[in-house]
Amino acid sequence: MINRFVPDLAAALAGVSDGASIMLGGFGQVGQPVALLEALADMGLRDLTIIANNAGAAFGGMTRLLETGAVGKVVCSYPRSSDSTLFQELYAKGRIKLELTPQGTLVERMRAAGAGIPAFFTPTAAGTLLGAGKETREINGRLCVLEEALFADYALLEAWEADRWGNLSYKLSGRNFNPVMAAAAKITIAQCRHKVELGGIDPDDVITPGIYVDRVVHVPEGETAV
Amino acid sequence: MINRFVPDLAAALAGVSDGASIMLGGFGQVGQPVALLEALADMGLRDLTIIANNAGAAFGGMTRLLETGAVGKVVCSYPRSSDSTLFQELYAKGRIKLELTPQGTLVERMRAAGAGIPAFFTPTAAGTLLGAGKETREINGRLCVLEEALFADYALLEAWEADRWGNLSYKLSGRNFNPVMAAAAKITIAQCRHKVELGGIDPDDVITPGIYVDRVVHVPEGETAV
Amino acid sequence: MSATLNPIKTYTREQMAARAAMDIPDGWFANLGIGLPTLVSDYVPAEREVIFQSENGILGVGPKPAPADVNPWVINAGKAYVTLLPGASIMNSAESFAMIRGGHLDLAVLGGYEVSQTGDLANWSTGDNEQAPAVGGAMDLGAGAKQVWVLMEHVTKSGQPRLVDTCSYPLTTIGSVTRVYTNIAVVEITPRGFLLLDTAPGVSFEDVQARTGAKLHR
Amino acid sequence: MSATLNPIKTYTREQMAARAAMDIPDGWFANLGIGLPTLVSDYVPAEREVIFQSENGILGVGPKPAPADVNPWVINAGKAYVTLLPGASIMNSAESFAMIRGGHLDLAVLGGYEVSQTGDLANWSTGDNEQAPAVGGAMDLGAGAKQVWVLMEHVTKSGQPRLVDTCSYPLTTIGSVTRVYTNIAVVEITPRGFLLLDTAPGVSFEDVQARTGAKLHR
Repeated sequence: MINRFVPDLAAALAGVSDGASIMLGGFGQVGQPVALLEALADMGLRDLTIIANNAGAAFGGMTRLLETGAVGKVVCSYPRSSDSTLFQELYAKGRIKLELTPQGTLVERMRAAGAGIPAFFTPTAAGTLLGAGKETREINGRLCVLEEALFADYALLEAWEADRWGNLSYKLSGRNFNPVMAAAAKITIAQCRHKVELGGIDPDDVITPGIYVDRVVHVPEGETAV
Repeated sequence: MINRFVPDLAAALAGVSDGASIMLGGFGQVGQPVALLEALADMGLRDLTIIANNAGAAFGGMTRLLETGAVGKVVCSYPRSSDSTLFQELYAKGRIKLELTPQGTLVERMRAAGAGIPAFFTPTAAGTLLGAGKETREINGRLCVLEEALFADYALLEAWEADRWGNLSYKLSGRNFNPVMAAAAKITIAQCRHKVELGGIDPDDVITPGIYVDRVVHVPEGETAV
Repeated sequence: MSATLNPIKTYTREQMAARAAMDIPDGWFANLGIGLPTLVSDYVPAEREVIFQSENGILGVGPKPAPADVNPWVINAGKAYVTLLPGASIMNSAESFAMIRGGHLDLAVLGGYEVSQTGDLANWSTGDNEQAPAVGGAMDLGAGAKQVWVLMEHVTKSGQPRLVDTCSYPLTTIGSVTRVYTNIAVVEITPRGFLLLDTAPGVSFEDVQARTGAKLHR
Repeated sequence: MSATLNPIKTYTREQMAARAAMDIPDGWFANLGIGLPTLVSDYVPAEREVIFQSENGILGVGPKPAPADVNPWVINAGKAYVTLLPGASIMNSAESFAMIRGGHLDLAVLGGYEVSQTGDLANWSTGDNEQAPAVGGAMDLGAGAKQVWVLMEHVTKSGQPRLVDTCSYPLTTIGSVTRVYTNIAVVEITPRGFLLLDTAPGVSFEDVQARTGAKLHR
């Protein structure tokens, strides 16, 4: 019998080790796997690659991950935050690497990883510093760059509802990067607000089918976003 | 004020002319824009390119389109049907062209068209007759072919619910190719079973946002699939 | 070839499907090709939870409904009415093939004309130019699933082997078949070539080798 | 440069946003960049229905809620709480950027450092190597929307033109800006170069040309 639920955060993160690449769901304060991130920060890991839209912004567990030197590299589109300069300081000191990617290219590269597309052409970033060094080609009169699929060892997500197959639903802006990362990572770990019976999510309303989810931990943080 | 609803099938199909490329939603008997297809067959057009998974199978309006010689070319993955040999006969006589594409490549090419990806690499069909003549490249140790985005002048869809912005929902297997084609065509025309007030589809449940839809005609065919 | 062979008792189509079903582990996600492979779902042992995908956009396909229980909005890729299991989900065709092509399915069970000893599959075209060719999702499934099992008769109607050195029909995929279930044997594709895993009752290694177009290992 | 110029009265930030909003036709789908462009939505005439997209996955963004009405699950790309209009829809980030990059938005309104007479945009980096660069969705919006309007001060704090012959800062997109709304003028990018469409009250063609780094047409 399929049962993706694990008893606690430690079981959810079992096996995550030094050097792992980790996608973090969420956009801004919504849809972030806050409890998983806090537990990750407690693990004392090194040389992590963090892939997320706001991976350079510091908040909760992310602040601790950055401060303690657990993160060697960040792949993101917007490593800034109105309430923290921690990433900037680390970057200026050369203590963290940054792979900056346009947000649309970032998420399309994740989508490609999940969809079996090893590489694709896009006009975004063609002719700019962020397209420099990449293969280019003019297609239909437009300069394009070749971008590669972006995989990760782990994805940490936050869902609204989950069942034992690992089917997930999200709430409004909480959807964001979560369903895309679910398919792009080797091991996908979700924390969910609500644990429902199998069939509790209508077939038309499942956003992430359980095939993409390896472990689910129930973290009933209440109904607010953070 | 935005109002995508048009009064009848003729208004929905206004402007469709000889030589147009037309995507048809539906998989098997479910989610087909039957009324739009019947009305299209009545228009006496020529040299149409029909793009659909089952574009070679004959049914209703499709049979008439094929019989009357309105279709010059079909782009599909499976031009067969258990209850018709019409397409085979036309093809054998050289009266219709066929661009055969693996189903996943077909739908990914449509998705690419809608998503601004002019071309992508895929292992599907590499080293086979359907990959012959295409650019190939080995990526991560795997032979891939380069496939191009597939656009159309029109997409004809069937939806379950629609509102005046053109937001659409689908019912179960009726979803299939419909949402993908909506974004790949210059003009997207949907027939819907149910007309709802703006806001009548929950934001989390809109499958095709109205930005992809140009015209909606209300065709309350009842609750059965065909 | 067949004229010189010992007569043997072969599996029926249902037995072939049941033999393959026996080997699908609990918790796998699988897509069953149209025709013979579709039968496999009927034979999965009740205590195992195997989740079937249909490429028109269903994960969690259930059994055929009784005529009175047909939901006209639920069909599989073979256009037959099916049911949805609790936990089933609906996706559009692009998402469905992203699942297939992205390597997420544990298993695709496909029909076949020929399988080569290096795992090439021919199952979509006989190369007949008169007939309009059709491919459906075979190339995507063959290239995308983690395991590709082919369910087919061991030899053609005229007795020619379907497990061959090199395919003579146009290829569907290159090197992706991992196992073949026939009416007389279960054959694994290995770096060495065909490896006999099992036979139908009363069928010997020699019987299978005699009907196979390349060296059979054991 | 500024020392030799006639003093002129310029639009406030709010007036710049209002001037741009005036030109958005009924029924357009638009994305507003973070900062100044976000103000545009406040000034769309009430009788026009303009649908705003937010790249974190909302189509149909409504106004800011009163503090008591905040739904913590509804934020825009600037991480501010917003509302959903009736007819709003939610999508994931890949779908949201497919909408942007696929050319479906009628309009993106972006901030800018510089715009060249061929429509190049520089708005993401000052080229300062100490500061970790950030780009967000600017390159996708700039390359993807049907119309790209840039909302920026006409000159820098030190009086240097921002409408230039060739951008000096790192580029965001090449040739995709169609119009610039500044605190003194509305300038269209045409095959001939900058074309003055309108000015702030009391500002002359010569005033605008004097503050522009390339030839201004009329």
